[in-house]
Amino acid sequence: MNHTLWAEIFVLGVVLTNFRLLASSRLLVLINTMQIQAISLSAIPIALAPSALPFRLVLLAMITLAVKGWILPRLLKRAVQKTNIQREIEPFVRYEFSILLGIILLGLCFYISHRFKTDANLTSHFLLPSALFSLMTGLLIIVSRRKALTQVIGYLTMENGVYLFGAALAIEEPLLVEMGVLLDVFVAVFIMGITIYQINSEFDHIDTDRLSELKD
Amino acid sequence: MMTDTLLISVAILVLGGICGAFLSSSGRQGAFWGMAVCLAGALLSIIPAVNILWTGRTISYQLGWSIPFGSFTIAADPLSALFIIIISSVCAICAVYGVGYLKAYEGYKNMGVAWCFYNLLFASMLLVVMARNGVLFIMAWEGMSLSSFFLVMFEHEKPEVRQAGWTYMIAAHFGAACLMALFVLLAGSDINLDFNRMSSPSSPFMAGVLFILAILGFGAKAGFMPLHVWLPEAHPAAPSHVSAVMSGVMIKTGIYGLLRIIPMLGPPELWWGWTLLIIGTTSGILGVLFALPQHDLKRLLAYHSIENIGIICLGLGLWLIGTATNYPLIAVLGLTGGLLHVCNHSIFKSLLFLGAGVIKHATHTLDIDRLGGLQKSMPKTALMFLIGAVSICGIPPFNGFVSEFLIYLGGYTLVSNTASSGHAIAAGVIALISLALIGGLAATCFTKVFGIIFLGAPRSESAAQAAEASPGMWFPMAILAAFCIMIGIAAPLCIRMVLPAVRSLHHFPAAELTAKVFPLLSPISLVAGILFCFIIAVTLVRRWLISRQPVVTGPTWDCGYIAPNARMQYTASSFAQPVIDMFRYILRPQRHFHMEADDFPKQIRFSTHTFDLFRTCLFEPLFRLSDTAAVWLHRLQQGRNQLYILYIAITVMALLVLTVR
Amino acid sequence: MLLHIVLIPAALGLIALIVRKRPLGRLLLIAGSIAHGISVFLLALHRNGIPFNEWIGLDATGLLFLSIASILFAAVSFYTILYLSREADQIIQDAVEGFSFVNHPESIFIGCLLLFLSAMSLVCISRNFGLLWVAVEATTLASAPLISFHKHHRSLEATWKYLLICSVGIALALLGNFFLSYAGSGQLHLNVEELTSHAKLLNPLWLKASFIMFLVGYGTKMGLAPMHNWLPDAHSEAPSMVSTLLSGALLNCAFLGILRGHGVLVAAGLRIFSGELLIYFGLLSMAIAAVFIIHQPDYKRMLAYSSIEHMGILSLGIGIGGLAGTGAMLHATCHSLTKGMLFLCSGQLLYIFKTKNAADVQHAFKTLPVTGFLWFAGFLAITGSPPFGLFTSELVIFKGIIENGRWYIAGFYLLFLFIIFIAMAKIVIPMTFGQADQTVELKAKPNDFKEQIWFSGPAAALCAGVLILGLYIPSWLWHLMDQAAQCAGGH
Amino acid sequence: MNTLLHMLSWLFAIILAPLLSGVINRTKALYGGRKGQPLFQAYYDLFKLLNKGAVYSQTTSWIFRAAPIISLSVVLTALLLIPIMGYRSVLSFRGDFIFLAYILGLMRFVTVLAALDTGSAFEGMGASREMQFSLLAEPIFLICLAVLAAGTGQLDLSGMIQSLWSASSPQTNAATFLLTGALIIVLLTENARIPVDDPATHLELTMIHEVMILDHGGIDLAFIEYASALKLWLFSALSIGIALPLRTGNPYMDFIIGIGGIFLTAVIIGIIESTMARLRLLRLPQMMIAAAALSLTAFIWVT
Repeated sequence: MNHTLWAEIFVLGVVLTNFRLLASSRLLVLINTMQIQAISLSAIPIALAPSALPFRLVLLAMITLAVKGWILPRLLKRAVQKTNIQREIEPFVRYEFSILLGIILLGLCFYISHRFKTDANLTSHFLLPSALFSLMTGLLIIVSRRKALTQVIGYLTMENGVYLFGAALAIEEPLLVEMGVLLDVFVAVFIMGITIYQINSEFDHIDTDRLSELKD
Repeated sequence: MMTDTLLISVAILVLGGICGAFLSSSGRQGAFWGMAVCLAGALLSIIPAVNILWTGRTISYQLGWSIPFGSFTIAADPLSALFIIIISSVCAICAVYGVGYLKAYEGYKNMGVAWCFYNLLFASMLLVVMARNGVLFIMAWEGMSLSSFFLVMFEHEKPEVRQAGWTYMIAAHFGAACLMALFVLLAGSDINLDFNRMSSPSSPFMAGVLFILAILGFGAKAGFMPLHVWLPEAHPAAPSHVSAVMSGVMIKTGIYGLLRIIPMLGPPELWWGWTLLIIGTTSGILGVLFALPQHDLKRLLAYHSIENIGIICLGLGLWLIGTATNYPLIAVLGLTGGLLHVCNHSIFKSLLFLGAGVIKHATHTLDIDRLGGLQKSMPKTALMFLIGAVSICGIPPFNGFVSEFLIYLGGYTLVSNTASSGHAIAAGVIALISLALIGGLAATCFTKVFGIIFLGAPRSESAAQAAEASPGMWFPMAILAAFCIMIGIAAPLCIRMVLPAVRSLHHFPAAELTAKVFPLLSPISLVAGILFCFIIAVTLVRRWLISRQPVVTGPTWDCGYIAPNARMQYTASSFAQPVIDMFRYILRPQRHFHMEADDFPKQIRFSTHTFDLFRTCLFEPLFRLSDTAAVWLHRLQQGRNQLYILYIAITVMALLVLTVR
Repeated sequence: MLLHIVLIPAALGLIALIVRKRPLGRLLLIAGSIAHGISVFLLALHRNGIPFNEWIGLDATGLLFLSIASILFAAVSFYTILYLSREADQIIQDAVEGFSFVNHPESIFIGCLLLFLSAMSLVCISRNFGLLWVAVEATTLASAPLISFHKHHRSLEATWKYLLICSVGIALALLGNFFLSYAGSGQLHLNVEELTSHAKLLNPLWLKASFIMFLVGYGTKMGLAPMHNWLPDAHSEAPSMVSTLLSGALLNCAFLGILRGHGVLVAAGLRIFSGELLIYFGLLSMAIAAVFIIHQPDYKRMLAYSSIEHMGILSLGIGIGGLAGTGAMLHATCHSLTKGMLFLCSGQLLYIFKTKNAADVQHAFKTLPVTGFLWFAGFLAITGSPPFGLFTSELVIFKGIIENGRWYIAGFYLLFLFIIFIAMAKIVIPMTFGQADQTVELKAKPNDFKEQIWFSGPAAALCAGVLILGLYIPSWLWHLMDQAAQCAGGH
Repeated sequence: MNTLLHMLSWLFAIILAPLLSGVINRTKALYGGRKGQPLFQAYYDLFKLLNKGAVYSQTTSWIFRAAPIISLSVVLTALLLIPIMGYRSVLSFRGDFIFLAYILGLMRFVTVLAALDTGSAFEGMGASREMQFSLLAEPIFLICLAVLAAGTGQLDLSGMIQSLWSASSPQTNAATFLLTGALIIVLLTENARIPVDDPATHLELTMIHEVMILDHGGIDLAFIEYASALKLWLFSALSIGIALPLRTGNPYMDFIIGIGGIFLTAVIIGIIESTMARLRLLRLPQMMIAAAALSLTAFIWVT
């Protein structure tokens, strides 16, 4: 029984960190919240797993923790120093309003997952809505923020949401695919980082809002 | 043996044309090579066609061709044979003419390519007329449109020529799209689009839909009224020998298509005949009405092609009404009249276009109001043009009258036949009135054209020094003029050529057919003969009388004006002004008047201009509207990343909420 | 044996990344394309001999798209060799705004090209949805540096948009994978054979949700309507040979993802659900493409929007199924070849006329006879005029729609094709015909004309391919396409 | 012998045609209280003109000389087709009235070309007006014949006129009265009589037919005058054939009555000319439309 309790706490952790991401404007704070989310995320499969912990699951959790908890935030911190941009100045959607929007999205996620009438498996009762919710927060961050770096963080939150959903099925998912997913996410962020460096050196700003010259 | 010659002729034209393009870009050899290939192809296709017409047999040829739904099946029955003869003869004559005409462009235009597309056009027209498979038909159809597009774009430096090419390209593509829909619907579930395997549509509603599609598809090429917009722009843009081929023969492939498809749609209904009749009336009357105020000779002739297509449609309309109300005589009269008018029109229209080419060659302008008095400097061309002009107005001793006479007779028999219903009689009257009006208007238009261009005093410098065309140019015109007179006089003989085609379309007992139609035309040639005897007699009397009297030349009597000059003559627009004024609500002529005057008027500029009604009130607003709507919608792509991701998020949410139940 | 086509290009790509010397890099590129071509040919010869294991296997659709990719890659590699030798590390003057910029180092470019090829091959042969996802993500990452080969602000912006939007899209596709495995309540491996065999047991609700995710995810990558916005920017800013590969090969691979999902749904009996979605997305893409091509000033963006239109036709064809499915496969082949030819020609036009604005390009027939002719032939082919292959495929799709009894869809289909024809004609005709005597002072060096013939060599080869497909389709090819449509859930 | 008899109507036309204008002028003179010119004045003019030389303008070509010849021979051929009352015409075949309408079209075509050939402004004006009014007259003429065809079921002119009043249905009789009105207007237009065009005017700006032959002189003028006289005979023979209800069985009796009828129409034209003045040019199309309306109502009445 206590498994699901622990899992519920960690999932709640993810949902709260999402709200934190929506609220804060400082980039460094955002990256720290990302780390917390990564930690709670990698803990969930262990919490959900049946008593006999297969070695494969532990290895998976450790690698996720390493990639999402340590390497990616370090990359992002280096990018922040390089482009020495501290804060997200007046985004499209003000912070208070983003939180309100976050709550509405949460409600919408519960409504959708309720509609999905998943089978008796209890875990999916709160797992699906939170996965959908972090997906939507990721999208919201990308849509409502100006700085390219914040958009990368938004993308990572989306990735975590999808990963969270995968976590419930982590037991069956072949290891190779999980590794592939992690590798791809890492390389994606890596290349986004390089592009941001280039944009910064070319434009000496990373306001995606001003990056809108190509249009019809 | 016959089919191979037909196939060989098409092959010669295609291969000859293409290698002509690469071989010789310089003027002389390119032109002669092109003409030689064209003449060879024409010869090889006329002989079997005449044989088929004479014997009335149908020959077909099947070749494997692994294209989905496609098979290379071609066949030539009397109807195709008739069209093959028209196409080959007109193309050959225009090729001979073209060599002389294109001499002026030798310097800066690539002759090889021009002749290559000319031969490709000829080959694709032959293929269209012989194709018996949907895919092959559309391939040949587009091939025809493409090669004529490149010929229209011959002088593509001028922006209006490019505009004409663009409009022509769209009309051709619209036609091809409708044909694609037509053939696919006609084939039904059958995997192959062969004509002989196409069954007639199940429900009359389906047959009606197919009929409308056929009208749209073939009408776009033939130039039925609302779809004619490209014709008055494309034909003047093309070199004259090409516009002669396009106007004379290419738009007839549209009529051929209709004739080929309608019997496949099962028994026709009365409203089909009515549609064709209404199209014929509108195309006819409006075509000649819009021709009247034109200043450019080739634009005027292009509008006249629309008018003559209208007359052909009247004939076909009577044919459908005749079959619908199963009154075979009217059907036969309408169909024979229509088919004969197809032949006649391709002869005198190409004659007139070649004449226009000579005028352009000699005076470098086609603006009617700049010409005048060319009769004295170009007597031979003037005579040819006169014969063409008189026959296009359908005046008796020439060939235009013969086909209109048959259509008239169809109308009158429809009207005078007591058994026909009110519907049919109304249709008959409409046909008669429109034919009469078209005849009158055409006479007005062509008296204006011939009178202003060839007679009176020359109105401009270039008209004054015009020189007679070289024999290479007026000799083909002489052949065409001879055809006009020959068909006019010996009408019953020429009917024998058209009757097998009529019989293949309308299964009418042969004996009765010749018995009924033949005697109708023999009195006409008799009376024409009598007319010629009278003319000879009166000329002799005149010569005898005048020989004894003094003949003096002096200035024209102008009520005592001191110095009448050429500009005081009647111009084209003033000649046509009363008639245009009568129809001003349709034509909407625009007058531009500008006068510089301080005390006395120094200089006055006055010009009238009429725009094509359908172009200005139907197509231009439609295109402008869609352009503004599209440009307004371009705002969707503003360039901001966040917006694009918002689109994706909204799509996902919407789909999840709406579709997953 | 099957993995070779992925490993060889990947290995060569990695070596190319490291090696600095220029001629060696180009040699690797040529070797990579030839090796890939030969291996695909060998695979095609004895296709049924290859075992299907849990991860990879070659079915008809995979083979078709693989062969298209390898043909295009061969043409592009030949063009790249000439392109790189012409622009080897000079300061190049930008066409549109005139500032000067330097290209990325050549080695990265060639390396990424080869990695891009291997990623695409992996997509074509993968049988596992997870592996498919990883491969598609790999194609995005491999192609991102290619787009920003010219180091100037516009191509950077295009790359950024491309990366971000495609990654978001593909993340949704990953969610689709998880939904799919959830539909099989966790027991089933995400293998295509396994899923199709147990399709009836899958929970239909989750299956529908997973298809929606696949459609939106891979649809973004493929350029279907509401998710297409990155495509015009990426294709018009990337160098022409990269946009050839993007348009010709990458969009097909993304389409493969949707086809696999559609296959599973058809096996599960939800054919109407996924068919309807594909049809409406197809029609929407054609509509959007039609709207955006009207009054499109930039001819490269015009080509990008025409790719969106043709992807719309593909999804419409597969959505209708039956004969239209086979037509869609033929359409994919012909479209890739024609679009490749057009982009290579547009590259040549850009280099000589130094402008992207279609209005400034005049009389291509006179200044660039070969490219002008190919450009006009490409225009005729892309709008579906008869002598070319696209006409036959559009005819087959049209017949499929009519047989399916959907008249209004056939009506819209013809209407959009016609609007796009008009809009494109308005742009292309003034470009190819035009003022002969107005001397276009060519900015390119005079000796370029000698080379110029070679540049249009690959384009001419592709044009010949489409022309042949238009006039004569060998029976084995038609049979292959029929099989491809079948196993893509077409029937 | 039989063919000679048939030629009778043609011969009578040849001989008596110029007399018609004499009769018209005589009626106008009687109306005006004048003695008027001698009946055979037209013959004297013709004879005088035939013996005169000819003056040709430099700008003219062979068309100017050929026009009178062609118009005269056209009318001579057209007369072969015209029956007089019950007396059949020399030649009759199905659709001969179409041939008649279009052969008159040829005459008009050639006369207009001759007018334009001279290159003078007045002749051009006459030509354009001539074309404008003939444009409307021709369809009306053809509709009238359609009415006859529908009424009598025959398709050749002699057959129509012969069986018109003999045993036809009552509606056709009523329709025929409407027809005569329309035909009289067509007659007046085609032969350029008073309401449409004043033959006796001297002001070139107002003439239509006269101005076209302004430059013709001597023999050409004779031919043209004679042709217009024949044309007048042709139209009056046609209209009297339709208007007069008398049909005696014997063709010869019909023939004599027909000749009398033709001269009666000449008198009627004279009366119209003396009682009416020229209509303004803009009014003429309205008169034409009225004639068209008459013929269409007749048509609806018959079917």
